[in-house]
Amino acid sequence: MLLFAIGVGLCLLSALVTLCFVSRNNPQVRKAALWLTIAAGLIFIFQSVRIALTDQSLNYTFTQIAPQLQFTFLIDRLAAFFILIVSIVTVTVAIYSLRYVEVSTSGTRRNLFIPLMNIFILSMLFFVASANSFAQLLCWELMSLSSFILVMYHYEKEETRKTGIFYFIMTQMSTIFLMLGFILMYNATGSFAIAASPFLTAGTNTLIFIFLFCGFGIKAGIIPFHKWLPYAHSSSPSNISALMSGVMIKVAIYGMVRYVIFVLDPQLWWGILILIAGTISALLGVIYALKEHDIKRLLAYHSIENIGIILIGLGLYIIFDSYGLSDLAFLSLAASLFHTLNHAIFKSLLFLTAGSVVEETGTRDIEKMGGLVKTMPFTAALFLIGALSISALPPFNGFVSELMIFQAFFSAFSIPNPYVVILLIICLSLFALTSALAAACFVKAFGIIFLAMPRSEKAQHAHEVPRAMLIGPGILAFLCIGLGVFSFQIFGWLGFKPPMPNLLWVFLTLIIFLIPTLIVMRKTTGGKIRRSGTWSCGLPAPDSQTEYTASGFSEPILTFFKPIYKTDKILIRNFWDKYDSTFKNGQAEIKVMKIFEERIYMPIANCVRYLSQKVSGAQNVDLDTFILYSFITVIILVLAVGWIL
Amino acid sequence: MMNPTSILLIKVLFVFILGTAALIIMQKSLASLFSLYSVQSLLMAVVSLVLFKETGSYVLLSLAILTVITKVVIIPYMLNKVRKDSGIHRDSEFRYLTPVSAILVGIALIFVSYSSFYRVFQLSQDNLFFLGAVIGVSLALLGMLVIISRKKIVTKAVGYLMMENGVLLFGLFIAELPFIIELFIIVDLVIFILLAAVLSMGIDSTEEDLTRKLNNLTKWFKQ
Amino acid sequence: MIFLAYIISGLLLLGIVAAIMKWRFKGEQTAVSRSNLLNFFTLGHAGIYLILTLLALIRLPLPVLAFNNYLFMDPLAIYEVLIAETIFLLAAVYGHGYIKNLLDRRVIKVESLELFYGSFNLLMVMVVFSFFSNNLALFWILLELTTILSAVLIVTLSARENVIAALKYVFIASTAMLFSVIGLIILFATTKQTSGSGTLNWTELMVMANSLPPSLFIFAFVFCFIGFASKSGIVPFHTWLPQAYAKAPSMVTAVFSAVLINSGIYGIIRLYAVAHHNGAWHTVSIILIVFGVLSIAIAAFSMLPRTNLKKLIGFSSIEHMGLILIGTGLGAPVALFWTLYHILSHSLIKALLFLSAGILKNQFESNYLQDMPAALKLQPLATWGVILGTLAVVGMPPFPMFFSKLFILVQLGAFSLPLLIIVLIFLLIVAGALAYLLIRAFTQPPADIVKPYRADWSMKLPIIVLFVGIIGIVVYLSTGLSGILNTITASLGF
Amino acid sequence: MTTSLLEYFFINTFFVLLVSPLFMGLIKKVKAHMQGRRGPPLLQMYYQLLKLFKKETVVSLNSSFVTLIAPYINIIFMLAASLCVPLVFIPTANFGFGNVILFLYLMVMAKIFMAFGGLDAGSSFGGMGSSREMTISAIFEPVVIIVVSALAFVLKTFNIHEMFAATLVGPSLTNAALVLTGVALFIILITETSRVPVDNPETHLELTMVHEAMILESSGPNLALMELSHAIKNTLLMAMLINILIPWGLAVTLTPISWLIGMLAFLFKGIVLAVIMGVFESVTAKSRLFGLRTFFILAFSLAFVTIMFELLV
Repeated sequence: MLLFAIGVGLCLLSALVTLCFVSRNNPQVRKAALWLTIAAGLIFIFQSVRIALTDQSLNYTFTQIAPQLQFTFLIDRLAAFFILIVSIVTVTVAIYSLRYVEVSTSGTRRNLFIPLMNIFILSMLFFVASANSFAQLLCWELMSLSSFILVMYHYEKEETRKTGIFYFIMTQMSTIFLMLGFILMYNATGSFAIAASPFLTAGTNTLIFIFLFCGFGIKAGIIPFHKWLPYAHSSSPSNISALMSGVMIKVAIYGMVRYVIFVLDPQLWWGILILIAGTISALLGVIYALKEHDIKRLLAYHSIENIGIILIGLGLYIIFDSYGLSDLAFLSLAASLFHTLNHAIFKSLLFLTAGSVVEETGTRDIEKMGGLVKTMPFTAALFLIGALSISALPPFNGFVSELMIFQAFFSAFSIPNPYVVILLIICLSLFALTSALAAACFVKAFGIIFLAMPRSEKAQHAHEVPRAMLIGPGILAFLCIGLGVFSFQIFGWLGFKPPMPNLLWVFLTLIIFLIPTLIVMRKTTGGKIRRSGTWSCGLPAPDSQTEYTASGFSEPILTFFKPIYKTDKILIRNFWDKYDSTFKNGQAEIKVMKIFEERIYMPIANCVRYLSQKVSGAQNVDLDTFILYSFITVIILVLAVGWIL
Repeated sequence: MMNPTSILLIKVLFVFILGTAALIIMQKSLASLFSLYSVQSLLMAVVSLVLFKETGSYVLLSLAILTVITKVVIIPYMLNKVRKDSGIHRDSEFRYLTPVSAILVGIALIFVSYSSFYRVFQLSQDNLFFLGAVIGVSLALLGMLVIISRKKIVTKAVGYLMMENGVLLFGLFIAELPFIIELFIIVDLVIFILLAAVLSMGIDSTEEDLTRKLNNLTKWFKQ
Repeated sequence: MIFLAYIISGLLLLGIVAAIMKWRFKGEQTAVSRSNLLNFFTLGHAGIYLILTLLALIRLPLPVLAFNNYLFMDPLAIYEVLIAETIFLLAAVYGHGYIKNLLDRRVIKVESLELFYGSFNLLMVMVVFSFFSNNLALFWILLELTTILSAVLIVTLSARENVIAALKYVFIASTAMLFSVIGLIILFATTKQTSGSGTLNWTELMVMANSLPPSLFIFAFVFCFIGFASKSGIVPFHTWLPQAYAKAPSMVTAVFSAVLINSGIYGIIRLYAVAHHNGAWHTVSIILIVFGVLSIAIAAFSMLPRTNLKKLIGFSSIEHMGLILIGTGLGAPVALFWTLYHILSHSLIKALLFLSAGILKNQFESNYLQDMPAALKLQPLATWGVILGTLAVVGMPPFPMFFSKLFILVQLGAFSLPLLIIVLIFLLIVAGALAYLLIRAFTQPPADIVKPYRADWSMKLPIIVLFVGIIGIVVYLSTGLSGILNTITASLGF
Repeated sequence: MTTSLLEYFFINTFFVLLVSPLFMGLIKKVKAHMQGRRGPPLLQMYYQLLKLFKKETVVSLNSSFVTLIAPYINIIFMLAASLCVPLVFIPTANFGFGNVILFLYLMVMAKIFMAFGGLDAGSSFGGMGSSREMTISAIFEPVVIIVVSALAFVLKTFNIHEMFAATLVGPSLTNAALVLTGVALFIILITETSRVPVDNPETHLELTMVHEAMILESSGPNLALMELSHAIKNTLLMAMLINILIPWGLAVTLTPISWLIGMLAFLFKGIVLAVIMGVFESVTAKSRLFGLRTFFILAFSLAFVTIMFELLV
């Protein structure tokens, strides 16, 4: 406990230090503060690993702030696991920020960045560690608040303004759902404690589940609540995107896991609901990602996809559990949690490296990048590792968790209900599609960003980023490989034996095969390579104009999924004469519709806007009308009281 | 228990009071409006005198005297002064309600207050007192109707005064408050009218004018 | 005795100041020195009141009754007075720089200074004594006087819009307040019927509460409610509020929003405490909750299209009054506890917001959101004041409203789940509107080079104090405030 | 590691390296015969590989280290995948190597690096090839997974080694479900090895080529490794089909004789299958890229029907 307290203290100190010098532009202070954060993160890693390995939970009551409420903390294995996720990403992001903060913007605004980041991290930590829902709600709000301000970091950009309002409303919506769930729970059990209670009936449980699912779902970015995610991730600074995508949405997953498993009594249909939501999120997430050419939005859509995968694991857990298949249930849950960790790692890695790229090229449009592998080789290699992990390729970590989910799916036949099995098979095929599309998408992303020739002036003159911005992601890349290769052993240390291949052997085998191949190749070529122009059918030397573009790359897949991308045709024609015979000018445009935005979000927003205009119009009148309002109310009151009594 | 003549007298007075109210709703000339108000206030004073005669409560007597002094003399005088100062003599604009429909609504209001008060007070009060209370509340609502339907601030002020009369009437028949409270209410009323008068001039005058008038108010405050 | 001390000390101070004026300046004082002197008087006045109230809190055995039971001090009254005096004091400090600035910009005339400060001080006296009045009729009168004084304060800026705003305030509030008299008369008659001699003293009403006939009491309550609600800006009697807030000078708006608006609610709480011991309380609760929800709803929808910063914050006050009304109407001790806490936090946060908005107004000479380019660069303190204040108003932690809002909603959830959902939806719209405000106002790219307006230290100090206070009451909640709030709840008979 | 596994390791790897070019040559030969040509010699691919290894490596000026490592990744991952599929005998322990998902994803890894290689040179051919390849593999993935899951369902395991062991003892050709899956597996084989109707391995026309477009910029030993790994992939998928449907001859004991029998049996069965593939390719027309859906749906529905069979019977 003491160590945790020290860690928290270090974070707070880091925040305070920068706040004290908030009006001075002193890089040394910022650096010192970030080092404090890194130290705190290391402490958290140490402690949470210890708890995860020894399975001794920590329990602590902090303070009683008012009659019914207090802060109590309980760090059990699950919490420790999520704390580990938070702190790993924290450490690497903080290392990355050592330089990124100095590079990305100027002015004293940077000073606010560090305290806010610390608060953001601490609120996530405390959310995970809280043993009562009141404290959780508080941390949840703090998390929303600090992340909102961080998203508004580049506040003068038009894009950020839009994002800000959108993000804020969505976070508030999620808070409201959580509040509903927590209030229901409090009123049913009489306490905020996060624990199963005999007072919770099946009906209440279901209501609470629905509220919490929506609340956490919004934060996690489940489709159809996902729309804030691409916006918020793309307009915030890259290290914050990494934190948000790597950790914040995981915190929502933690909430879901915690409540569904430990507090509420799950029913089969919850599992099915979660499974379907997960599958849809995964599939649509990746399909939208394919279409996206903004690197950070692309990554954000992949976050939606991966959240979907995590939810698939969770859904499978509930389904298997409700049939009493505890081994399979455990496998699914382990897969889901492991994927949570993996996604945190490789997604942070991708966001950080993408941030470096964006910083260097000054654009987020991948069509304007290209050829960066030559100017930024290390960043490219790191991004490649992230891309391979997220594409679930062996022996990287992403593969392990997806493998476990596949195995859980393959065991669906143990379920006695054939309808559920059919559902699982359908979800399985969609899941397979998802994972293959993700691979395609990352071939596109890596290929277009880093390979071939630069597509713009700025991409041509990019430089490798400073060392700190490589070390941070470097650690993550190392973890990507380590967690994949040693996955079998890691599960062993934790005391689990999931049925899965030992990737260490696979890895060793690969190396064994590599050695003779290398020898053969050395013998034959002597290591000499001749460089020559690319073959171009005899045409003049190809330039960046003739390269395959990102849109070209994803075009065939988009054609296959045409029904999902609804298009809008805009046709405007003007004529010189009134008989429409002499064409003057015109405009034709086909654009991809943002279905969720245009069919769900905007109608609701417009409805609210319309109502509010009516309401406020009724208040923009003169005194007579105001008195009339009072008059009518008085009459109604008099009548109501007279007649009701 | 009450003298039948007094009852008759009070009922007649009720009719007159309602009549003045109706006239106030319709009247366009400001001077007549103020006169009507003082007549109405006088009628109120008479009502309270009659009640004083019946119950012997000195509060009612002093109330009657107070009413005569402030509402029959001082306030109409002030209002007339404002009228002369501002040069506005007529308020011929009507909003939401024409005079005729205002009267119809007024009748509906009496019915409304009657019906809802009836259910509450049916067991606790005898007939005349109940009627008085209903007329009082209706008068208050009619006053509000004046505020709604008339444009000029001065007219609105008269509407407010009429409301106050209604409240007073209600008090007379339900339970008279301690005299000190009544006194304060009246003082409050006077200040209100003063302020409304100054402000109503402010609405129609230039900024310098307003400042000057405000300064007059300042002097008043200093004294 | 203590009540006399208030008046006497005030008069004494007035005498001293008048003497200084006569002796020092001999009638030819400059505008600035006059302003300073008047400000000093106000400051001292508020300070003395604050000290006296604190003394009363520490020394006197509560409740204290005086003047034939017309006046009294009980924990709730002292609580409200302490809030009020704190705000008045801070507003007075703020006024030191603010009024001088208004004079410079010729928004306020030198001749109006006495009127302004006079009304301001009188308003303070009226507000304090309205909280101290045991007699509901006296309370009514003082409340009515505060309306008139507020109107005078609005109108000292002598622009046409100000006159209109003041007129609206006076007419809407006063007409509604007249219905309160009807309610008081019914209440008086009811007590007369029950106990023989009528009374409007709250202490006595509490004693005989359970013997009052419920139907009559409900009638009385409804009529009283109309008036008190109009003073607190409860929909649909709120119509005066946005414009009055927008037009009044910022230091006055802060007082309106943080103090005056509480006085109506104070009356409602008092009456509700009586109702709580009466068979009428269920019906009364429903009335309060209905109006509370209505206020939140209308405020929520009205906030979205607003572009005037002060109006927007004004609507937020309406929303919070709705919430407080709901908290009161739920009738649970816990709900009341948090409602009282909500009142405190609302006052502090609103004061912070309006005082910050005042600086912004001085900088940009406009209250409109679209006229505030590069506010963060020009006025960092005021802008952060508005930002943090807005976030606090939304109910974000670590600000105090988070707690009170949550627990009022918890109680509402126990009362009715669908209602809770509806209220939460409205609160979401409110949150959206406030965030929209922040984003519209403070993310504008810098326009032409604007000279930063140098706000006087006296204008910045209250903002900092308020900010510390807002965080302070969260910390203090666990250490001492909860005890005080529990005492108040108990003293109200819950 | 048991000796069995060690032996398996060597025998399987060498065998696969040895026979893969043969099957490729055979299919070409069959196709040539069907078209009335003589075609290249049966061992053409061996000569070709030897020659390529002797040539120098030429890479594009635009390319980066990705192009250089792509052939290595291809070959080592394909060899690792080959360990998942026993050609001649099934070891007693497999350390999870037989996992079918692992097998599939090892092949995907190879494929992805091939796609990177295609993009790296900056030529539009390479990009086009990569794009098409990834598209096909993406929309084909559900089919593969469903077929595999049908197999796992029928044989109650998701380890390929155990699957083969199960078919070896149980009824295979007589099992209707397995035969249905077998057809689906054949479609997988055709698709994954870039054959007509999905791709045309013979041409270098930009309209048709997918796989060839990606390795257009490869040369010398690099190209050799690419071609070799492609041939290995071909063999492995053939082995999947063969050993599920007609596993006879697959050795389970550790005697040299049984290996020999296993090798010969596999060689024989492989030749038969290669001929069938050649004939199939010759009688089928190349499909449009977007016309492939029906072809895939066929395999999908076959696998799905298999599952329904097992589920409902």
